[in-house]
Amino acid sequence: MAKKEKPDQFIDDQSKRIDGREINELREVNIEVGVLERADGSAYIELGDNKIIAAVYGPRELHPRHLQEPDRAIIRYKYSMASFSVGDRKRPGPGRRSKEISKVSKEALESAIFLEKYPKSVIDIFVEILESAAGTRTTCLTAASVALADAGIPMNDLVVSCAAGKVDDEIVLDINELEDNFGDADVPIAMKPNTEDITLLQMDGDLSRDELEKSIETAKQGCKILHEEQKKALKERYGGE
Amino acid sequence: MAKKEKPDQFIDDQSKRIDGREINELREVNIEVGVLERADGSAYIELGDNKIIAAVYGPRELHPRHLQEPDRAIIRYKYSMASFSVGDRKRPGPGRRSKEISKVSKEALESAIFLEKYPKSVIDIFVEILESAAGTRTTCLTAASVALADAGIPMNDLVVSCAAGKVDDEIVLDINELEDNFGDADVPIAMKPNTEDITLLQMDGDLSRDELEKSIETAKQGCKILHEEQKKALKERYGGE
Amino acid sequence: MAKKEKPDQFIDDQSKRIDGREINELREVNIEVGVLERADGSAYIELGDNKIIAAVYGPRELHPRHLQEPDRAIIRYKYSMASFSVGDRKRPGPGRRSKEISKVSKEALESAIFLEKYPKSVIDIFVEILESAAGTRTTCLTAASVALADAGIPMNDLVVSCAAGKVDDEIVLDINELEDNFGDADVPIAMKPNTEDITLLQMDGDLSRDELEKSIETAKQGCKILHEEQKKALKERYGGE
Amino acid sequence: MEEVLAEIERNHVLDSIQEGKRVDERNFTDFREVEIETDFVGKAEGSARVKLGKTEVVVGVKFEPGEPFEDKPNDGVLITNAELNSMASPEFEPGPPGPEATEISRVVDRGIREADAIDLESLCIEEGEKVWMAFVDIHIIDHVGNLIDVSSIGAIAALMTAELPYEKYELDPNSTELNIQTIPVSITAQKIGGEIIYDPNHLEEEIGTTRVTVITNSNQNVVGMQKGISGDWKQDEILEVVDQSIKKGQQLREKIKENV
Amino acid sequence: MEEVLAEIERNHVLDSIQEGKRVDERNFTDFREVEIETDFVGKAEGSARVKLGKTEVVVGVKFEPGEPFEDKPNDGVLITNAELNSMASPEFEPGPPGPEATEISRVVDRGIREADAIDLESLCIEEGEKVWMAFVDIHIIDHVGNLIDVSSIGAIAALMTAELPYEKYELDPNSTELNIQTIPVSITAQKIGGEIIYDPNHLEEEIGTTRVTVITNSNQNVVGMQKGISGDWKQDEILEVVDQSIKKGQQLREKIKENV
Amino acid sequence: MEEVLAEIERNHVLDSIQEGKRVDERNFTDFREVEIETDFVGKAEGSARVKLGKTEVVVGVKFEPGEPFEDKPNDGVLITNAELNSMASPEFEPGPPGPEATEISRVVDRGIREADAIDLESLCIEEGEKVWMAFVDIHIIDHVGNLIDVSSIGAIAALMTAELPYEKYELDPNSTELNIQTIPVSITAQKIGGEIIYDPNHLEEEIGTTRVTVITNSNQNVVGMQKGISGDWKQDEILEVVDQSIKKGQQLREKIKENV
Repeated sequence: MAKKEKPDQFIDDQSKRIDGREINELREVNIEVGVLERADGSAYIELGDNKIIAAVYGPRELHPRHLQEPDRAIIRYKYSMASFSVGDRKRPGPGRRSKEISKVSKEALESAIFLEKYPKSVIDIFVEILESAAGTRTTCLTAASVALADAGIPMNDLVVSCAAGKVDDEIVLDINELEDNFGDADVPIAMKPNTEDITLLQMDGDLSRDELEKSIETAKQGCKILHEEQKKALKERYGGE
Repeated sequence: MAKKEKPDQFIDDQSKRIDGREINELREVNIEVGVLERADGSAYIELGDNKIIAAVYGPRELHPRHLQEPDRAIIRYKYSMASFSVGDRKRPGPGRRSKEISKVSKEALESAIFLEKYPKSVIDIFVEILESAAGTRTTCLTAASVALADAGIPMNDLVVSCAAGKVDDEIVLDINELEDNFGDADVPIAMKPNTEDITLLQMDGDLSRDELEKSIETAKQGCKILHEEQKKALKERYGGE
Repeated sequence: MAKKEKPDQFIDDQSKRIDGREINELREVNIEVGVLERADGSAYIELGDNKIIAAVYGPRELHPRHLQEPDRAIIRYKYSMASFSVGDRKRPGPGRRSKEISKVSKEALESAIFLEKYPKSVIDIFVEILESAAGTRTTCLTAASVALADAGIPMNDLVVSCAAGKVDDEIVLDINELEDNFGDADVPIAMKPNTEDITLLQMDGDLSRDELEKSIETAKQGCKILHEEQKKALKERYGGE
Repeated sequence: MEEVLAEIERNHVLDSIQEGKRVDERNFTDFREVEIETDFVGKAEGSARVKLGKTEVVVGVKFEPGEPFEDKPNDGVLITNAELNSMASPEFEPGPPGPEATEISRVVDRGIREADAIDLESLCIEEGEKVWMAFVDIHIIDHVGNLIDVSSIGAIAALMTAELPYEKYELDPNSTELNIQTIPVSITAQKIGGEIIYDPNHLEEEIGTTRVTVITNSNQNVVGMQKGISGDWKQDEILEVVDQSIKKGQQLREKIKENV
Repeated sequence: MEEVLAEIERNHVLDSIQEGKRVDERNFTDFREVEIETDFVGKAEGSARVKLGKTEVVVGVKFEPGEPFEDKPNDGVLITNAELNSMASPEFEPGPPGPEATEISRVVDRGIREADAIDLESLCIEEGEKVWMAFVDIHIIDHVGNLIDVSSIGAIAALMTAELPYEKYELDPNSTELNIQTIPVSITAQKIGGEIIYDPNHLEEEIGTTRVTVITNSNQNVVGMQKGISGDWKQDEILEVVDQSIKKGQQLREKIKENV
Repeated sequence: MEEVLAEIERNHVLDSIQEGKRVDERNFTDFREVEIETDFVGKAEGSARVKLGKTEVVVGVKFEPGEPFEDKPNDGVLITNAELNSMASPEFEPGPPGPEATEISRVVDRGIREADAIDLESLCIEEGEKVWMAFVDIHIIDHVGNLIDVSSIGAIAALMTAELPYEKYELDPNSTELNIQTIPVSITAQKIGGEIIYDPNHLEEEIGTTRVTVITNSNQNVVGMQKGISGDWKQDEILEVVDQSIKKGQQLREKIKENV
């Protein structure tokens, strides 16, 4: 099979990345709210070539009952990649990677939602990746949070998510596929923009303590830009100032 | 592996089919009622080389409760082929084909049964194919309906099922394996003989509108013959005029 | 792959077995009680190279409720081999062999436990084989019974388990791996030492009626020795005369 | 409360039909608007996003070299999968495909296969050894009724725009080709209160008593049928649906050709 | 109500035994009537339908060429499967084999294997590469007690009448052969109220406290044993069952030979 | 009653922390005692039994020749599996790995992989054809808190003592080697009532609001991080944990080296 190869350099003499972006530049982003008829809330997001739909159902009564929490709602989050969303067809069904991402994503949203308002209930969040191009876990979270807002779920803040990474000794924002496959580190975070509280944090690669700090800072800047896009999309749908 | 080959002609100069039958002739059929001790109702059927047992349990209380319907019984139908019933050993467990057949078969029986008499109940129908020789879904239905009668389930009519097909530009009744594998169409139907209401209808192949009409007509004739066999078998078991 | 081969003889001129043991000699055995913090009862056993942990939880309420017995506790027994416990890595998850062993082991313990004291409850027994060297089912049972005692489950007797086998026309106690793979029979039993009631009995191989009798006798002798070890280990943990 | 509202809604749908009209103003035989967007998933060999009214599916096609079946050593392999994504309806549960999803994938598959829509022989790379495997994956993402028809459109539209990934697998582009020989079109009718309506929405499906699907090819022959849901059909009713399906199938086929 | 009836029935079975007889008039050591019909599934390489009283199983044998196990490069492969078909009893649930079905398949398999009933070496087509795989599939279709014994009869009867499908796989008929070297017979005894009875029916099984199965070969040696169900056996009782099993096994073996 | 006791216990743990100490007398940053026993499973290629306080895991490593991944034809394959054995906690249910077990195996795997702890290229037997597959199986047998850290220690300790089974597979012992290039160490911190504590026991985990794990390599660089459990972290808090983890990681690494 023909394979992708590691580029000679990730950042050229003009400080441009292989896809023409600046070091601190997000890929093009587009968010649409309320794209599905049946779901209680939904959003569609494109970030570069990523194409993702998020849907929310609930709060609704949870069955079977022994799974209910007496004093709060539980969240279920299902991260799912369409088999055709990647270069080599993915087998249907969740693998270990999807399970882990679903777990940390659910945990990233929980602290933003007023769960105690809906005892014995469940809020279901489904994200479906139609096309995948690096950064799906973060982009799904950004969309899921908008879908939660569209469903009218009360939250103390939106959650917004973005990654930074390291290539050619530079910390760059929102890594693309080649940067992900052949770069030196990937640091996805999620945060609540009002307080800058971090609700998701993962990392793999090899970073010094200071590079790590810079990566978190950089990812937070990305989150702030995406947060503006979230608000813009919700305003388009619902109006308001 | 040695393979079966398409015959040069399906119908000879004397209008006989490859197994010697007339165009409108069913394979030899034999139905026995009440063949199992433990089941509430049962039947054994042979149609040509097809050998099938059908068993019925119920109406009985459905568990777990959240599956119950408050105002009627539900039907479960399990179509199953023994691993040794076919030329190449079938893996145990239901595949997609079995799942689809179970679904349409269940739906073919529902309108004949007075479901509202048994709220919160289930009627389980199990059909096991010991030997398979084309026409199993229809033959199973014919047997299942007799097993339902043997179980004393109140019905507005028996359901009887049979297929027609197209070979050598002719519409023929009750296609055999070679006609199924190499013929041009297969049209299985089920009906309630008293009203000629059609309760199952599938088709694959390539038929003009008029050939399709003729196929349905032909399959209905087959159903009528099988219906006589159903009645005969029930009479043998239970007497009556 | 390099394979083990059948030895020329299993018993030498000095009546010693290939691992140096006498015909009626057990492998070295060591039992420890109360090795786990979280479990209600636990035991660790080594018999030759077998290394096994047994843990007990319960009696505790059984869920879902429809599995409860109104007048007694049920026992669940899970026999599990670590993937690295054998020469060729075992796939995780229970196979048919594990399922059968779990069934007969559960049945071997039931008659020793006062089940009627704990209606609607479950007692869970988990045995994990860290290293396997012939005789795991019997050794697991011997450990499980100690773990039950450690959990304070009331029993009419300990259960103790051991196998005999046939090699070179001799009945020998506690067969090792080569004797198991290339010998002529394996007769694992479990018994309650006070009454010599047999609660587990399996056999495969080829034995005359009298050889079978001798095998059972031999295995019972092994059980008696192991029973002393069980008592010693419990005494070390709990004191008492 | 929810149950009461649902009851009122169902009654309204039924009342409308008994007055000769439908809740969304359509005539009994009208289909909803069809929107087709193709080639929107760059990583798929073919893709289509199809809306039928508000019902929406996304279909992706992937090709991989693989082994042919023993009894068809010269034929490419077609594998059609439908998934009722949990996001599409409050009733859909996560997990392996149930009977409903299985029926959709098998009926769509049968339409393509029985119509000979794809020339499978032209997908043979090396006889008996290597052929193209076509995976057609149908994701239903918004269930507002009539999933079989919208899935059929999505599947054929994605196939019509698909291209074989020769370069990725270092294969000769002249060795095989993907020929779409005909466009199978599926038309579904539903019986409600004695009337026959076409392209039911999800509310109509809820109150409908039975359903039949007719698939026709470009020659206006029937290549597949599937009766679904308990309930009965008279032979005359079936033939009426067949006649309508031939006519409507032709219209929809033109629509697909225009949009792909 | 049902529960009350079941209770009365169980008491009746127990009372009978304590009076020295069984509800179906048998003596404690009597087996029910055995009926064996072989070769009735044309598509199987071997098949048998066996009734033991009203308990009924269907067994089919299929052969396929396949790879031998690494540690037995010259041996054919025997795979025995028992399925408690849901039609056989109101207690059997659909789904993968539970512990009861697993135990049946493993005990039957052990009997055949430990008795060397099949000469596996004569099933070797090409050393280390290709051997015959024998799939013995046991379907229990009517459960009126003593499934292990009836399954054992069915398995060996189906194997005794099986033929290797040389033609289908284009293999030389002289290359291998299917040798049945001995007939393993399984005899099951159950303890009820202090008594030992043989060939229990399903009601006797329900009230029985424990069970033991002894499998013997044509040389009247024991080749397999399995104690089942909680409850205890004395050594003397076991040996009594062994002696009976050797005797009864011989009778049943003759019966099988006559009928196959 | 049980629930009341549990509530009292939880309050006690929380009260202690708010008074600046922990129930087991540790300081906030203290780790529990580590005990490592290696090579105790003779049939595994490497093994370790590790206790962190009373938390206990057993890790076994098996090597088998197998095919490399298509996109890494020269690399050995590392497969890490964690199983929350039902014996380890009253909460663990039998069955396939849930999200918690999956997270542990993936975080441990990531630590080994991202640190380049194993030189996978030196596990290549024949380029593109045959490489060593390393199966690292982690069995958690007693869950008294902080499973990620104890599993990480167990995995690397088992790998450090593992030997390739050349003889078993009749392979040349000079063809490949197992190089452990660095020792990744995982340090987990938990937030409880505004405080940050390290190496939480299971009671502390129950009342903790959120968790973060930092994995460092021998160069004291960070090679993996994982925030877990709902709840929030400030950037400063994260960096404080990173600094501590670098320091504690170095201590633990020395401890591992001494014990292996």
